[in-house]
Amino acid sequence: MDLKELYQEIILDHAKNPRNKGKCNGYNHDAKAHNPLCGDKVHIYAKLDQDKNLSGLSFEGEGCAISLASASILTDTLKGRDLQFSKKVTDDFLSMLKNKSKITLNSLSEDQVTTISSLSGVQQFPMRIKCATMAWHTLLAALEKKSKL
Amino acid sequence: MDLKELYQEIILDHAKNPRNKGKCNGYNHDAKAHNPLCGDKVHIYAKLDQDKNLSGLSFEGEGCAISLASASILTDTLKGRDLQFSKKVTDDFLSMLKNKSKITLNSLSEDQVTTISSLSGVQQFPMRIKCATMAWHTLLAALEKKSKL
Amino acid sequence: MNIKNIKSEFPIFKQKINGKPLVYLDSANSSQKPQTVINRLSNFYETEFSNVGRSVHSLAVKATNRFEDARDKVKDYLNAKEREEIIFTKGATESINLVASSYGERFIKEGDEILITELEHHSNYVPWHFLRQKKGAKIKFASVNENGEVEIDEIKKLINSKTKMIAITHLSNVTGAILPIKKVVDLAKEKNIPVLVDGTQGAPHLKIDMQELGCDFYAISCHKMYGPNGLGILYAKKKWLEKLPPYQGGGGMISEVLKDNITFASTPTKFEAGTMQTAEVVAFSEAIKFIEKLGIKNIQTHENEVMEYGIEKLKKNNSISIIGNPKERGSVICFSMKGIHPHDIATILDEDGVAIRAGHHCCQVLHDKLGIPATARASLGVYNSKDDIDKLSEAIDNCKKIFKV
Amino acid sequence: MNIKNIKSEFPIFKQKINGKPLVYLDSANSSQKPQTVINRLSNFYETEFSNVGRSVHSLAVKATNRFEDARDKVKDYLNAKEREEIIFTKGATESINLVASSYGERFIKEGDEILITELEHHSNYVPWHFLRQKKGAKIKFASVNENGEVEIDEIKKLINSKTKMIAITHLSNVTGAILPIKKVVDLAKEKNIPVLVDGTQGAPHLKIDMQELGCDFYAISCHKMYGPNGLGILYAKKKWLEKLPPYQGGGGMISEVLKDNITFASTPTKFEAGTMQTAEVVAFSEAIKFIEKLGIKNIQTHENEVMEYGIEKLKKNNSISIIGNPKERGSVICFSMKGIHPHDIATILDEDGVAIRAGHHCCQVLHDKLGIPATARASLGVYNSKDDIDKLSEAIDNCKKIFKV
Ligand SMILES: Cc1ncc(COP(=O)(O)O)c(C=O)c1O
Ligand SMILES: Cc1ncc(COP(=O)(O)O)c(C=O)c1O
Repeated sequence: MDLKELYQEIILDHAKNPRNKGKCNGYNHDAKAHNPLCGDKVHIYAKLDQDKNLSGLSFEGEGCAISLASASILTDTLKGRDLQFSKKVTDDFLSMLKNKSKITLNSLSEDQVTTISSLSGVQQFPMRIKCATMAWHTLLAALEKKSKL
Repeated sequence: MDLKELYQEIILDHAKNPRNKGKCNGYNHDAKAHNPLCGDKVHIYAKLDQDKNLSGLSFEGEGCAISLASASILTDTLKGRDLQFSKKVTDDFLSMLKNKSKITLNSLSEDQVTTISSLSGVQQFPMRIKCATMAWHTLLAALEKKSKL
Repeated sequence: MNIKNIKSEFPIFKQKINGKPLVYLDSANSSQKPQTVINRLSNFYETEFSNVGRSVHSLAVKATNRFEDARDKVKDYLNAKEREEIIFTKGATESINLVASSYGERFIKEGDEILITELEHHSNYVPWHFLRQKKGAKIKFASVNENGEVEIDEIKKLINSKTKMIAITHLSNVTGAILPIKKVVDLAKEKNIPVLVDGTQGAPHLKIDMQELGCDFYAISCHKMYGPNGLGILYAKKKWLEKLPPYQGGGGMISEVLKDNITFASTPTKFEAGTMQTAEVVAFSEAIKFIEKLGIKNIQTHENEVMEYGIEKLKKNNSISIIGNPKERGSVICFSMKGIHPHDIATILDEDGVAIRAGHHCCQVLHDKLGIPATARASLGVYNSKDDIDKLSEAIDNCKKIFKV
Repeated sequence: MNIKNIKSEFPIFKQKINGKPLVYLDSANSSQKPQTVINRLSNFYETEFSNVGRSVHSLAVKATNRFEDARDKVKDYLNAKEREEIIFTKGATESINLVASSYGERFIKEGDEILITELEHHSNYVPWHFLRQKKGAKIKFASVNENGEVEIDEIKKLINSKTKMIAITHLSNVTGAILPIKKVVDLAKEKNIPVLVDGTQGAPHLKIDMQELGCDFYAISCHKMYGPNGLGILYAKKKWLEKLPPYQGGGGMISEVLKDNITFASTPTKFEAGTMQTAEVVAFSEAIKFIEKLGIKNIQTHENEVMEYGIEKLKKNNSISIIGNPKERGSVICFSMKGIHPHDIATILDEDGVAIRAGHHCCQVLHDKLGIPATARASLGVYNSKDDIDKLSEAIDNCKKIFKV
């Protein structure tokens, strides 16, 4: 196990300065989750516009560096992208942690792939996988719900 | 452990031909007991007359050789004796099984002492002690209750 | 591993009882444990122990994985559809109490009927009696026939629109009868009545497949399946576990705990309050492995052979009456002897190293029906052989000698 | 035995965690087991195992005696008045559920109040919440003060004529506060209110004397007292055990079972339904012997020394805030760090072989009050030393390095 892999620069940066915190304007999908064993919480807000683009995406929450970084990276990566694509990235992310597969989506920038992949260090820490996946599961839950509008 | 000590001639005789079975005439004290683990049952009937003599003493019940013999020996030994004395014999009997003491009551005949003592073989069989003591505890319970008359 | 010399896997058989080799014929009461199970218990405590699911340090991770792996193992062994259908309990007794309490609280009203059988162990009667007391439910008893079986028609007869639960044993711990569970389930499904199977005696001896049996609940005691003490399993269909309220409250089973309200975790966690029996659960995996290595079908065939041999042998002894004569029978031979009480039989047999049980075996209703307060019971495990039956038979002759019958 | 090198009695410390010696600071979660306890478990299964109280053969006699001897051992250790006051359960959680259910069923009506504290573990809140749901009872929370204590005056204030139960922890598993149980009991006695003490954290660390404490109920988890998993104790005054209805139904706890009615055994049997955890109970005797050999007072003195040392050491680290500052404190140090979440602390510490717990420790109400969702907790057992604290402190420095705070 390697702590340096887990707490990479990128992750610490996102954890300390999370992007897209708060409720995004005009959100029409949202969902909450929490991990009863540790108290981590996340609330995802998404604005899905008529073209099926996530024109708004943000989160509120509290938790460990991994869960905050994960939520921050999620919103940063998927904001402005379309629904289809966002779901695909989410599946790939979850599969990265579950099956140790690699993230290789064509329409993500190299930077973005690096950023998401920075969370792959969690693979080696089974008790922390929930921390990394919670936000992504919550996004799926939010998108599955009926629009609020 | 010695089975021959446990199943002595006297005991088998009392078990196969229990004395004083049934309800004795005019009984004014009685009590029931049973052992929920094995289903053994005993019901003691006593007629305590005005002079505090157990002029009637009998039992109904079902159970193993030890419990039947014990109830039979009890009634046989104490029928006609006075209350005080009967309680003393009962205490001595219970103490024989609990503390491995000897039965040596002056006013019992040698035969009676031999008969009661035949149950001392049970000492070596801890799971069977309840079988031997149940009738005697039940006698005490019967005598403690208010007279029915 | 070879069933013929399987005794060598069980350390208990190394010792002598009253100077004689142990002939253990009390497995329906509790089975002995193979060395692999005992070793797993101790080496888990020695090298891997920690509380599960609550800490993130390495020991806790290991323990949690072992614990959840065991759940998967049980799920596979029972062929349950989902791992969430496996709840760990203290024993079959707790499993049944859980269902009676949680199902009863939500679904039983005054006048509702719970259908059990005259064969039931107190564990599958007393919990329903509590509902009779608290909710005014009724308990109906399907009658046992002269062979010690409960026939499907008897159950059919008693089902009506008020029947809200059918709770029956898989294998009677007195008559050895194997009940027609699948038929009962089919019948019950038509009427939408849930079926709880007391699998305490079924699980150690029969192939059990939850998806094939189709029952709603199945209760197991691990200590009768070559596993450790203090552990049981409740299999329940997921739809029930989602509907039923939690049974005990405490750590782990919650979702959110506020001063004015509490929400609960999803299944199976909802039903596993407090610190679990981690070591026992992990060691029970080894018990399943033991059974799998031999093959449950082979175990059953072997036990049936020994049982048939035993029944034949005892039948030849004309002081003996065997209780029940079911067409489908498993690993239990209850009997009585003319002129000798079961308690005395058990004591005398023990002198020869033969361990049987005497009493009503927690089936007082059945014994009342049989008209005898107690019976003697020889019950089998995988480690028994025809030789054990021969020793039983000799020891019985000794009873007759001592009692001069 | 010598406390200074007591680690050698615990096999778990022979292994390395991530290449480092194990520094186990998670005993409030579950304690490690001495070799004597582990050995007793295995040799019981290997040479003495049988079901207790139900058969009359030699193995059963032995097992039954060992089991009941263990009850005497527990009775003596707790200085209970009578052996019938000791009930074996699955754990403290079950002990408290038993009381809430049985006492609640008989004695709690709508509008009655149950008084607990903000310090309570979910195990001593959720079972009472069930009564709130089922019976319309109210739960009042005695407030924790800024030191993490609950003062006697706070409890006094909340008692009124509707108070039907006071249920409080002996030693908080978060702030480490030792509550003034004797004062609470004196107060409650005046008003005839029963007191249940959650002794889960008290029992492993403090001298506990039931007759001196005078409480009505005391709940214990054996796995936190160097004993095996899956076993707990409920001490209860005999008068209560006589009055309360049984909790679970099954084998052993009955007196007579008829088709239309059931009567129950007397205590403790009435509350011990089904096959008990015989091996665990027997092995727990060894855990008590272990504690007795060292002397609970010596254990407490030793743990307090290590704890004081730990608190002093952590206080010097200015990123750390220690939770609570109770005057009387036992073996628990909860803390938070500026800029590093407890979960991350626990993961980083584990890399150095230091096992702590992070989370709300099943005390969400308290954490809500503290305004933080989670804390890090180092908790002590007899095997911890100042050296462990030094390693904890170094590992904490490593957290700061990694997080650059
Ligand atoms: C104060 C307190 N009460 C109750 C419990 C519950 O104990 P168990 O989970 O062993 O039943 C715990 C342990 O987590 C505890 O610390
Ligand atoms: C048929 C049956 N059901 C239930 C039980 C109860 O099992 P346990 O005591 O392990 O909870 C037993 C065991 O005695 C049994 O034989």
